[in-house]
Amino acid sequence: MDPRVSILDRRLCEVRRIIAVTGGKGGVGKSLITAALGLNLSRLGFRVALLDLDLTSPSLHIILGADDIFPEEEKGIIPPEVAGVKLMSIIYFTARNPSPLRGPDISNATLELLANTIWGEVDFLMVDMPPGVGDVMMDIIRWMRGSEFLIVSNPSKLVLETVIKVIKLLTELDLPILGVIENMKRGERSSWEKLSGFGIPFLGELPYF
Amino acid sequence: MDPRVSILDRRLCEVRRIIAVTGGKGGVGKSLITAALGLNLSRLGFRVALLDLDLTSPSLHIILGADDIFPEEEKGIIPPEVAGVKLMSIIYFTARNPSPLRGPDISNATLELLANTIWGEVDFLMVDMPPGVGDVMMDIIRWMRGSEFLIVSNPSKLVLETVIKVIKLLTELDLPILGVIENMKRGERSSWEKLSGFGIPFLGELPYF
Amino acid sequence: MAEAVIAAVIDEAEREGLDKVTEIMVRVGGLQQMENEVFEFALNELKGAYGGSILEDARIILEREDAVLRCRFCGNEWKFSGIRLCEDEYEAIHFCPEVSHAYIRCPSCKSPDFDLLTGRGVSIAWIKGVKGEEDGSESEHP
Amino acid sequence: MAEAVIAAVIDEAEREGLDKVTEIMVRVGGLQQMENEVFEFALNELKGAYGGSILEDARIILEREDAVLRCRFCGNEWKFSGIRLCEDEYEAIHFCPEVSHAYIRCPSCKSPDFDLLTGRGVSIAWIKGVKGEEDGSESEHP
Ligand SMILES: Nc1ncnc2c1ncn2[C@@H]1O[C@H](COP(=O)(O)OP(=O)(O)O)[C@@H](O)[C@H]1O
Ligand SMILES: Nc1ncnc2c1ncn2[C@@H]1O[C@H](COP(=O)(O)OP(=O)(O)O)[C@@H](O)[C@H]1O
Ligand SMILES: [Mg+2]
Ligand SMILES: [Mg+2]
Ligand SMILES: [Mg+2]
Ligand SMILES: [Mg+2]
Ligand code: NI
Ligand code: NI
Ligand SMILES: [Zn+2]
Ligand SMILES: [Zn+2]
Repeated sequence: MDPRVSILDRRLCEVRRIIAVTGGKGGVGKSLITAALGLNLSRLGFRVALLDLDLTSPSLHIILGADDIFPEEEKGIIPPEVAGVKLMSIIYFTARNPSPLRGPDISNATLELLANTIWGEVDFLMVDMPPGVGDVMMDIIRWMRGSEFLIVSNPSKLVLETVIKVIKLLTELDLPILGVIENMKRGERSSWEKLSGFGIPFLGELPYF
Repeated sequence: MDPRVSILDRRLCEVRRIIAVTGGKGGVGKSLITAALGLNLSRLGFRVALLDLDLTSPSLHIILGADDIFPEEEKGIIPPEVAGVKLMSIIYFTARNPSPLRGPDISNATLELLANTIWGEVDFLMVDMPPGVGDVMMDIIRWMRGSEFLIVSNPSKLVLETVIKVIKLLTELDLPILGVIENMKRGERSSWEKLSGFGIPFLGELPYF
Repeated sequence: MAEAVIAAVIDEAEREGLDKVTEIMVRVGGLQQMENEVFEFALNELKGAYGGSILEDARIILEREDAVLRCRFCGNEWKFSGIRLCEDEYEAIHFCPEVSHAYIRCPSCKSPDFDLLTGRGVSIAWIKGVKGEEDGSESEHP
Repeated sequence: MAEAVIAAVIDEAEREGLDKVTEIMVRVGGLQQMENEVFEFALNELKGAYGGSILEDARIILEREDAVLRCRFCGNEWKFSGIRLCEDEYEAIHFCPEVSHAYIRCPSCKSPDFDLLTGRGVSIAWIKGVKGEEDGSESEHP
């Protein structure tokens, strides 16, 4: 029996809200928006932690400029702080080495991080998700109960088809969707007209800068 | 014993060159470049087939406008043609339904497509890879022997770290790297100065359009 | 798939140094939805075409394996044969069993996060054959 | 991890309706690189702190499991204990065994595409306990 699953709820019990940032596609701005939201919430006085679950191409440490930090071990792993937010990332352990992980490795590493990280009291735990609709999406659903999903979309037709699949999937499962942020807006094109029928909030748009 | 592995080499024996388009990151333009290269090679008179291995968010069918096509079954699966190139995609079988696949599902579906697709005589088989350094990368290495890798990068710092990991990994394994295409170039910034030390060719750049 | 089976049997016979294969036990998963007779016919055809003298006396036995799915979310197990899909969906799953994740949900919790426990594909349970002069030497493969 | 083990034992004892747990067999994988004594001490501490009366008489037995890795590319198997890494690398693998894919390659073909066959983590092999009045009822978990 794997003991890690039994500790998950206790590990997350001091976390008020879990926001998982998704979209299914790569390069839509999930990581940038995760970090920007986290920093802004922190500036507003909330206690924020970020978890990078894009295990084979993590980004949050680069966006936050997190060099030379490493977690402490004290009855678990204490995530170090950078720019006022706690950051948990596999980068502490892989350094810059290529570290190919197959699906079961991804799930195991995710469970390991979730079972061992001591978040402390946190208002928002923001989870940066990898592209793809697979192991991490399924593992957040089964292991991070109570997660709310934030969808990042953009005007590209290539992005839309996958975003719709993600929305359908979360809706099927009655999971809470906070809404859609449309990123990289240029000109008039928007994915929102195709998404508005799903009954989820439109949270705003960010221009391509 | 899984019989599928025994047929792989025979299935690929009429394929002259396999070009796997990678980069590790999502949204850098792998799919667009795969399709554009395929169409151009076809226009030059080469026989081209495209294989979309981004199984949970396939793109090639959208880029090529491939509606209403479906493979024939004749001692295997015959990929239909669109715009002069053969296209194999899981989209024929999933339709537009959300279809979350975990790692072992990805490997199994990949092996199923490779074991059953009858490519016929083809000069270039272009493989559109998903983001991430995981199951598909490892499966192409073990199951599509002789693949040559084309790296798509872009000037973003977030992309560079993963591109370097991919180059290191392929170099470690003595696998052939055709070179780097820098996509989405705007202004002076380029990832090439950081990549030039790896001894691989720079193939050119595409502007952000 | 029949071609893959014949190719795999020849590979395995070579690895084991068999001069003749006498029996081949092929397990066919329920998700493949293949008619036993059609598949057996195809295997026997190809056996003649590619097998040469190694396979000429091989008897092919087919065994069906029920497809069982297990939900990772709630642990529920169920049989593929007990659910109803439309024709296109069956055909898609025949081509690639993993696309069952596009059409099937856990009957007890609606999750798409299930494993194909058994009955996914075609596997070679074992082959029997003879080496050189001695008869009946046997080689089994799980 | 010690906390997780104690939490899991309590969960399992409740599921099984045990009133007292008498023995806990914990298997510790080689990739965890934990000192038996240190881990045992931590388990016994937490047993007292969280376990209440269910765990007060539980004897904890630790068993080490060798870490074996198997290459998916060439099939080679090797032992973690037979390779040499630097201290930071050992520490990283202690925190998260999967990051062995950043530091270890197949000794025979250089591939990073290997599985952690055994000895990855900590698992509860079985627990024994008593239910109500009757003594010595046993519950085993693989
Ligand atoms: N609104 C925007 N305008 C311009 N570039 C952006 C914008 N949002 C994100 N980017 C850039 O796009 C790339 C992909 O963003 P990233 O957050 O890494 O996406 P994801 O996490 O979804 O893969 C990065 O180089 C990032 O700097
Ligand atoms: N050179 C470019 N200029 C502008 N947009 C581009 C360029 N290359 C790709 N794109 C757009 O960027 C997005 C990501 O491209 P895509 O080919 O899907 O990337 P990947 O396959 O690497 O995820 C798509 O919307 C595509 O149309
Ligand atoms: Mg990201
Ligand atoms: Mg793509
Ligand atoms: Mg599955
Ligand atoms: Mg592995
Ligand atoms: Ni068929
Ligand atoms: Ni420790
Ligand atoms: Zn279920
Ligand atoms: Zn090897």
